[in-house]
Formats: sequence, C-alpha cells, structure tokens
Amino acid sequence: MFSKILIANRGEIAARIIRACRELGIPAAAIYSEADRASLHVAMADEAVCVGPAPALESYLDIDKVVGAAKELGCCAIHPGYGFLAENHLFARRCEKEDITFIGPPSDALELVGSKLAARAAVTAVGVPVIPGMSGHGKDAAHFKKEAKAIGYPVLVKAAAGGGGKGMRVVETEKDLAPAVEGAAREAKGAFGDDTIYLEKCIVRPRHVEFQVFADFQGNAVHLFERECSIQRRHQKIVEETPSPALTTELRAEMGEAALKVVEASGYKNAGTVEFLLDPDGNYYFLEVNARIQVEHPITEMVVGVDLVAEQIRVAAGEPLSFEQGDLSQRGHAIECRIYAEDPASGFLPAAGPILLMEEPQGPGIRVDSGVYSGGEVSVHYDPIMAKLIAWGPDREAARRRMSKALGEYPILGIETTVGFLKDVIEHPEFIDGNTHTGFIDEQMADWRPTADDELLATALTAAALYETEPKAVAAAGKEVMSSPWETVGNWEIGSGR
Amino acid sequence: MFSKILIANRGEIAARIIRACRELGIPAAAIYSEADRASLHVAMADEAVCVGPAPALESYLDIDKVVGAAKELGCCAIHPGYGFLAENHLFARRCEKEDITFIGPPSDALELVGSKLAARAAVTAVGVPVIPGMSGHGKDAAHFKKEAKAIGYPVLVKAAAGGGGKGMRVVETEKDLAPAVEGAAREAKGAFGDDTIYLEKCIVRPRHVEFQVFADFQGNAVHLFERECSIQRRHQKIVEETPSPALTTELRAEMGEAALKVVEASGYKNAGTVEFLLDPDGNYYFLEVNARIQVEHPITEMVVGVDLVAEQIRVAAGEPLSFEQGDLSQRGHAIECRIYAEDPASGFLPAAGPILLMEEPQGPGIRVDSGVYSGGEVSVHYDPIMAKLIAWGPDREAARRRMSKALGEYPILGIETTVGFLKDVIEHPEFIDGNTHTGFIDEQMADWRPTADDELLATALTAAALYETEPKAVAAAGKEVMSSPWETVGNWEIGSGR
Amino acid sequence: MDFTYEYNGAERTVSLEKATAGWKVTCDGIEFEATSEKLGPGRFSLMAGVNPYRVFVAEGNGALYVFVAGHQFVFIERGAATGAAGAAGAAIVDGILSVAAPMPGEVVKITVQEAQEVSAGEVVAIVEAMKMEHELTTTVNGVVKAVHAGAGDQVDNAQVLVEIEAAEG
Amino acid sequence: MDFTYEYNGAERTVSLEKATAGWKVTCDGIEFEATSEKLGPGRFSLMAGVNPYRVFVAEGNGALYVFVAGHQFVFIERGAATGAAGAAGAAIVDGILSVAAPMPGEVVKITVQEAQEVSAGEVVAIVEAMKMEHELTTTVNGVVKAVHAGAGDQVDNAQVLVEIEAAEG
Repeated sequence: MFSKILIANRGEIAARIIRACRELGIPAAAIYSEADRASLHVAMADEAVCVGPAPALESYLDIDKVVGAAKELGCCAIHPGYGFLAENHLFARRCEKEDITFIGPPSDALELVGSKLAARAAVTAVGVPVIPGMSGHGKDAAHFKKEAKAIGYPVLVKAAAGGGGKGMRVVETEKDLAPAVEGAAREAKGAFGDDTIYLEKCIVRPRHVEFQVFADFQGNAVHLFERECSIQRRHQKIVEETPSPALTTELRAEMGEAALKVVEASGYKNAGTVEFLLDPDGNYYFLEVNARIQVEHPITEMVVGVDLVAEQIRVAAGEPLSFEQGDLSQRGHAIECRIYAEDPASGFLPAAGPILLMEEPQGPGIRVDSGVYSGGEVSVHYDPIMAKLIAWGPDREAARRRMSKALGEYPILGIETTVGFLKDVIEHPEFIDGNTHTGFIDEQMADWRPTADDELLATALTAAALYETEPKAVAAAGKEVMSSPWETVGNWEIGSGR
Repeated sequence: MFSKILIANRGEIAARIIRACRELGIPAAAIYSEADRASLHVAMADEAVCVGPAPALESYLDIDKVVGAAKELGCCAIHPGYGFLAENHLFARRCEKEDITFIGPPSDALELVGSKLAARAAVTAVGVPVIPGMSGHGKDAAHFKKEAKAIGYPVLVKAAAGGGGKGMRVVETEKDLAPAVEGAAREAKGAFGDDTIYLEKCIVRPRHVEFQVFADFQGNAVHLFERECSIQRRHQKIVEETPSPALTTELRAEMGEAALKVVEASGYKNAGTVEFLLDPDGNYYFLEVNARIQVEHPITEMVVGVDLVAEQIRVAAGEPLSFEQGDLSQRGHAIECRIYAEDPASGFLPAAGPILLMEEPQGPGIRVDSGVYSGGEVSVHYDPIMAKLIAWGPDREAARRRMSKALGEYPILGIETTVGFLKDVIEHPEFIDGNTHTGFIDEQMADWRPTADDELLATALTAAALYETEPKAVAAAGKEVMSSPWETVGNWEIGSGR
Repeated sequence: MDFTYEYNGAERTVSLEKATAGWKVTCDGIEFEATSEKLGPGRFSLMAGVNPYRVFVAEGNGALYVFVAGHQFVFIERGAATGAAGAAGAAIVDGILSVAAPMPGEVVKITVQEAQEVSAGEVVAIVEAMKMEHELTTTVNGVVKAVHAGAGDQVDNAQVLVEIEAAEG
Repeated sequence: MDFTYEYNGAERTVSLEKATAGWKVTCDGIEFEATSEKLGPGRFSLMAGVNPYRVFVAEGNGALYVFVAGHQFVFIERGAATGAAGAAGAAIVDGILSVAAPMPGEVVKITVQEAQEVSAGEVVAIVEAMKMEHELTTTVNGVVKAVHAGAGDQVDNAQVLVEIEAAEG
C-alpha cells in the first residue's frame, strides 16, 4: 500500500479523498494555491505545500509544480480527484515516468477515452450504440457547417476533452453554429487546455443515465449500476439519483453489459463512468467515458454500499477488486444535490464571496460532502461548487422527502446559492413522478423565483429586528459588548499568521 | 395517518422523531420544561408548549401535563421516545383511554414486558432460556439474602422497571447486598417511579447481544438482526455495533427465532428489543424486553437499510409492516458511540455546563444524532447524553476506522465529554479484535487518562497563544474589536425575548 | 420599536413592543406574540405563538440575511449601499444603458465597438468567472456610446463595461 | 511574546516571535515555524512546517480549551480561578479532609454523622446529578468533624459536604 498520497485537487473532493486516506491509514498531502491557504482541504491534510498563485493554470493545472510537490513531500501516489488534471493523459504519463502511481486509469486508456472521437470509434467497434455525429474533427467553420447539415439540426457542439458541460452548446440553426463553435473552443481551451471541438446529433428529451464501472489490474471488471443525472443546467448536472426511475431490470442489465464492453474495449482500469443518453423510447446511446471519480459518486456508495474512493486507492496499489459483480446490489434510493455558489434567480450568475453563516443539515440518511465552512469564502478563481448534499432513503419517495427537508435546513448566508432552487426542483410534481429529462430545468424551472408567504416574511422580519435589538439588550444589562469581528463581513480575514 | 404527533421527550431522540414526522409530512409538536426553552428539539418542532419546571417529575414525567399538551395542540398520537414515559404502561393506558394513539406497544404488553419478573415467566413458558434468578420479589432484606445465597454469588441487583443500567448493581459478597438493594431501589424510584428490585445470577464475561424486533397489528412480526452492546460502563451501553463479531449465521438465526417467540408470547407490537446475554460458550439467556425505540437503533437502520422511527409511526397508525423477514439482510457494519457530558478521567462525573464551541464530524458513512448545539448548554436536570455518533463501513474494520477518525474531528469545548475515551476504546487492540464483553471497560480501561505527546502539546499551546494574539492584531490594524459575547462563558445566555 | 428594511424593492416595517413574555410583533397587518432564545452566534429559536422557528441571521454587505423554514431573505438596511441584492446588470439612466459586470471576473471579449449599432438581445460582452462564460446582452436597440473594458481585464461586480445610447421611440 | 499556562498542574510557556511568514514558535525545547489562518470563530488552520492542523479554541471558566488532532487540552490562564480543571473532590488541609461535591447536584444522603469514626474508602455521602447517583468516599481514616449538608440539598460544584479529621500516623 502507498506510504503517502498527494491529493492534486481542492474543495470538497480533496476533503473526500483525505478522509479515504485517513481511513486507510495513509498520510494525505495537500497542495494549494496562494488563494487557498485558508481552504478546508489544507487544514484537513497531514501535509500541505503551496504550488503557486490563484489562477489554476499556474497552480493546480501546472504539471511540473504538482509533480514537484509530490516529490518534495515524498508521495508515491497522486489522486487527481475530478477536474483539473484528473483526465489529462499527459499528466498520467508524466506520473508513470516519474514512478509515481497515478490513481486512475493507465495513461493510454485515459488518452483513448479522453478523446471523445477515439472513444466513439472504439465503442462502435464493440457494438455499443453511439449518437450520430461527425466522423472526424476540425477547426474550419465550413467543415463544421457541412457536418452539421449532414447530421441534421439541432446539433450539439462539444469539446473533445473534459466534461461537466464546459465547452458544450446546443445549436438550433446554422446561423448560430460559428459563434457556438468559437465560444465552445475558447471555453474548452480555458478549462482543459485543449480546444478540439466536434458535433453530435442532439437527442430530444433524453435522460442522462450513466453506469459506474470499476476494473482492476487482475482483469476483473464490474459495474455498480446506474446514476440518472437528467437534471442539468447548461449541461452541468445539478441533481443526480440512483436507481433511475426509467430503467427496467432488463434494460439495467443490458446497459450494464454495454458499459463493461466499453471498459474492455478501452483497456480501462480503476473507477470510471460510462455515460449514456436514454431516449423516451428506451434507446440508449453511448456518450462518453468519464475517466475519474465523479462528483456524483456518493449516491452509488450509499445505494450499493461500497467506498469508491478507498477502492480506487486499493486498486491503484495493485490489489484486486474487493467485490465481484454478484456481490453487488442496489438497496434503497439516493439523491444528490449540488450546492453551488450561484444565483438561480439571476441566470445562475456565480456568487463568489464570504459565507457569513452556514450550517449543514443532519440526520438519518443525510451526507454532506463539503469543501467550505461557515466564515470562509467562496473563491472567484475556481468552480462554484461548495458542497454536495446526499440523501438516502429506503425508497425514492423517502429519499426525496429527506432531501427536501435537508435542503430546508441548510442556511448559507451572505452569498446566493442554489439551495432554494434545488428544493423547488425536488418538490416539483414532474420530479416527484420521475418524469425527468435533460431539458427539465429549461422547461419547468426557467422562470424560477424564490417565493415566501407574508407570514413567513413577517417571521423573517421579526428575526432581523430581534437580531438588531441584541447588543442594546446586553448594553442595558450593563455588560460590555460589541459585535464580534467574525459576524461582520470585511474584517473576517484577520489571521494572526499572515 | 396521524394529523399531528406529540413528541413526549427531549434531546437527540426528540430531534430524531421530529425528522421522521417531517419526512412523513406529519406536523410534530414538542413539549419542553422551563429549563429547555432554548433546546434544539423545541426549535425544530412545528409547535411547542411548556409543560412545567425543570425537574422531570414535574414536566416530562407528569402524565397529566403531557396528555394535556397533546389535547391542547390537537395531537392524535404521542411518540414517547426512550426514557421518561416510554415504558410506563399507565401512561400508555391513559393514552388509550383518551383516544390518543401511543406510538409503542399496547399497554398490556408494555405492562407484561415492563415487569422483568412477569417477562421472565412468559419467556420461560415458550422455551427461551433465562438467567437463573429469584422467583419472586420483595423488599425484605432477609428474603434477598436467602435468594442470593440460593442463586450463588456474584449476583446482580436489578430494578424490575426501566433500563439503562439505572438501579443495577453487582454484588460479590453477602455483606454488600443490603446497601446495594437499598441504593438500587432508591435510584429506580427516582428514575422510574417504581422501587421494585430483584436478583439474578451474574454471568461472567458475557456479551450483551440484543435483537431488534418489529410487530404490526396484522399479525406480522420480524426481527432486524442483532446489536452487540457489550461496551458498557455501570451497565450503561456506551458503544454498540452490528453485526456482532460473536454470532455465527446459525446462532444469529436461532437467537432471532427466540426473539420472535418472546414477541409472540408477550403480545408485543411495534418496535422493541429483546436483550440476551451471550456467554463465552455460546449459550444465550433472555435478559429483558426494551419496549421502546432504543438509543442504539441507528446502527440497525444503517446496516439493514430501514427507517425504524418512520416504521413505528406507520405501524401505530395501523399500517402493516413495510418489510417481511425475507426482505431483510445485513449489509456492512455499523458502530455507535454515545457522546456523554461526563468526565472519563474522573470516574465519569457528569459535566453539565455550557458548550463553548462544538463541531460535529462529517463524511461518508457518518451520522450524528444530536440534541445539542455549539453555544448551548448541557442541563444538570437530565441525562448526560448529548449526541450519538454512528459510523457505517463496508466491513467492521472500515466502520471502526471511520469511527476513530470521526471521533478525532469532534471538538466539544468547555465541558468534559467521553469523546477522547471512546476514541481509545475504538482503538484498543481487544476491541479491534472483537474481543468484547460487558466487563471490557472495567478490565481494559479502568485507569484511562488522556494522553498527548510533547509535539502535540506544543501545537496546542501555540494555538492558545495565537488565539490570544488575535484581538491585539486587529486593534493594531486600527479596527474596533471586542471579543464576542458568544465566545465567552457566563454571558452567553442573552436572549432578547426573555 | 420599529425596524424598516427594503425587501424585493419595497419597504417593510416590523414593530416590536415588549410584552409580558417576549414581544408583541406587528408587521403588515399580521400580529403575533414572539419569544426568542439565542442558540449561538446568529442562531435563534424564535417562537411565534406556539410555532417555533429555527432562524439564522447574519449581517454583511449592508444587508441582513435571514434564513427561516427553508427560505432565505435579504433585507437591505436603510441607507445602506446596495451591494447585496441590487445587483447591477443593466440600468437605463437618461437614455443611456450601462451594461455592467454582474459579478467579479475577467473580460473574455467585448463584442462591439464604439459607434456600432446594436439590437436588443445582442451580445455586447463576454465575462468569465468561476470557470464559466457569461454573455452580457443589450436590452435596447441603440448605438454603442463607450467601451470601458477590454479582453483580459479583471472587473468588479457592477463595473460598467459598455454604455449604449438607446434609440428614440 | 511569551504565553504561560497551567496544564496538568505544571506551568508551560510558549514563545512566539514574528517570522517572515508567520511565527517562530519555541516551546519546551521544540522549535518550529507556524502560520495560522482563521477558519471561523475559534477555528484555525495552523500550519507547523508543512503539517497543517485544524484547531479549535474557546475561552471560558478561566481556561483556554484547545482541540487538535483528536485531543482536547485545558490550559488554565495565569491568575485565573481554577473553576475549569482543578475539580474539588477531596483535599486535605491542616489534617482536615474536605469531601466536596464533584459537580452540581442534589444530596441524596449523608451516610455519616458528626464524631463518627470512618475508614478510608468508606462512603460518606451520595450525590445525584443527571439521573445518576455518585458515592463520595473518604480517602483517610479519621473522625467526622462536621457535616455541612443534608438529604435534598442542592449543592454546587466544589461545595464541601463533610469534613473529616484525619487520624494521626
């Protein structure tokens, strides 16, 4: 087993991986940018080094600095988390060269599945259906125009590298194609360092259904069933659940088999996710492989009863999978909501800034994977994901209600977040019925605004007024009192060690 | 289903039941004593009324006041939690008379199993083994002396009513018998309002293994497997786990069957627990029935994948059990640690007082059922239980490591708690090996003292010093600063609404 | 005691009067008795009649943030700068539309030039923050009067990037 | 800057000296460089060399409470009353053992009378708190000099219940 692991990430996933290391008894080393000294993942780690300035390209995405940190701290393995360098095959190759174990697939498999185009070809060859799309790629506007016409509008502009909706755009008519390609390429370049773009047929009202897969170096491979991630905004998943309300036992088995074919065809090892679109008629199409631990991995952990991150580490260390396909089953239902620092009432504008007061929900079946803390700050430099709230219940409705109540006890004051919006998604009649598709948010929630009745408003105003009466009440009692520096914004960042 | 439920309890179990009500869409009404207005369970409820002064006998234990509160708020059902009136058959009978559903067993079954002596007789009649003990009971010292001699020392002095180790004492020699009986009777009277005492043979190095059972009014009954609760202090469980490391599949099935015989013999309905002692040779003896939801129910919920409190409410409302025996299985392993406000380095003296700062652990597989909050106070009037920390893992060692790490990130400042002690229990080589028995704490942990090496002490001293440099650092920067009233004890109870 | 806040653009007043046990509250015709217990910094157990609420309050950005029963409220304090809720976006003053950055970030591109004619809905600038691009559009037809930023510029929340003179009529 | 605290009955001093980035710390011969970031009220991210610690600090009862790496420390401030750690129990001064309540609670029973002879280990009083009884014993042989409380009395932490004159030798 590894003697020390470097976690080449930040935020909630870095915290998650640090926990896994701790539980395995392996020291966890963190890296951080100059903007992240006060981040939670740094405080949680056993060791930590600064790898550069705030911009990710100069810190978390800088391969030399990350590898340098691993060597400086004597780490024999690197867990890349998701995003940043997680699916960068050059990084994986560099690790292989430096004799540092990259906790993920081999660089060759990463390169293959990382290119959506090469992956399409490989997957088609083993008989797994793919979405009709352009056969090659290019940077020439005329070529895209021709291909789009051949595929038929609407088409989807996608980045060959990366994921998470970055560099992805739906184009309805030819006139919008060129700016969409240009914007997608720019975004992809910024996010993944690669501006390769291609086109795909846009499937109407599909569900996003993905299969968690796991393969070891002994030749064993299993799938850990599906996650449905249809609730998306700008192609970014915001609510995920498992099991999918849309799968029958037969379809689940068939898609699981297809996912394993993809694993085999690509020589994939360690944890990965095979993404499919499922159309309303039950046809599924391979989308891509996410060659990393996913943001939404906790719902699989809760329903299948495994620890995916610990398993990643064990498998990377050369151990065989600790479970076989026959050991695995789904029990109950789990839902995840992603808590973003975004303002859902204003087009989901990012809402960086200080978290004046926060309290995380609790209770049976509730799990919070968080990268932030009350009194901390959401940085403008990185993804707006703050935390993930996961609810498990014996059945879908029990999980859904738990999620709804948990969102109702998740105050995050000072910045706008998606909490109130998510609560309304979870309570939407169509969501309750499981009638979800990737256009759900645009179709059902486009004009969302927070609502509250007059009685609740009166209660809130009373709370505000009572809050303001406080210091006076104390002063009247003859006691020396001031508002705490930690209760007001602006001077909260007073560190004696700066 | 019920239109409104009164929760006749306080602390973490009241909070747990409120969550269950919420998730079922049922309004939850709380009661509170004058000392408990600022308690968490009050703030969480939909409605709340004060039922009297701080002493439990004048509030939570006052049947008239509790029933009066239910009527005042229009509650058609009462959930009693554990402790207080939970196993008081007179209270259950009063509810029946008032046409309020008592969420628990029928009063007759409660009376039967509530008398340990009647329960012993009923259980013996259906062939379940019991611990040799006195055949009747009495208050006469000479009678006890004679019975003790017949049973053979060591004997156990026990209260006929109640549980939780209250009114229980081991007596090794005849000279200690009389004061033990006297003390036990007094404690039992105080805790349960009943000073009936009896004697039992003291089994040497037994494990405490109990079975969760559930019966509905349609005649269905199931068991939800065992919990091992051998880690006890003064007969009070402090660490529980499931599955028990001591049970084979065969023994588990046999004891589960025995537990169901007890259910049938006593006409028991709703959730209950059948407790056994298991001796080192694999012989088991019926101890008693706990006719309530148990403190340690969460470990069963996590390993069996059910919601016991929601099921209690549904069954009390007349619904059939939502699972059959064949649906139930154990998955993974769960451990619970009880977080008490007690000083383990000073004989577990109760440590009531203000919680200056607290933060609860988080992460995959971690659940905290808490009745307190940072800035709150642990009352001298009630049980010192603050919260329960539960850890689930795919296997015992994974759960154990998670628990250990979670205890290591559970600061509770200002009062002494059992956190550090529990961490050392969880990391004890004998516990790691599963070699547990009810004398474990006395045998292995009697001389426990907290330990820390010099480097950690230096770090802690540095933290203290840096904390103190803070206001000065701010003042030097020309900003107006005072310590917050909420960071110092003494004047923390400033409420504008008093 | 009266407390007045701005909420969703309108003034709201709540009156507190000492009562035997707590406060008598009057707010927009709604009356109730309330008691309050502090549960920690910014945390209260507020009881309105027999109904308890667990409320969370924090002060910052010239506003009071209140969370109660799953809802977050932002109350602007009287006379406070509207840094909190009154997000910039686009405002027309004297016939001039000021298109401002809706959050701190980096200008990716200004897609118009001075004196250029634009139509409502047209993208005039692209700003990136937290790894996502955001397109800023004009809400009016008109002519670009001034461009105040260029690609690569770091901009603050509410910083005006482009001014557009709205067409008559 | 030197800071001195009492820990487990002994004085401990830690010295902080400003360094280029943070502090140079000296403590009982251990030296390291440390930086600190506040993570909230009483919460810090303390970095000693390359080792981060998430520490929690609170002040009260005349002490500083520190939680780090799963361990809780109580540091008595110089000159502070020892309400925090120096629990009463039983102390002998001038040959008199004072048996005191170890916590706030109610006296269930005083099991001795004035002038009664007692042996070390004998129970002299029973106090109940938080629903459990606690037996207080004498640690010396001797004679009961005074009884200061009776059954049913509410007593404070460290309140003396019984005084015992220790036997010579």
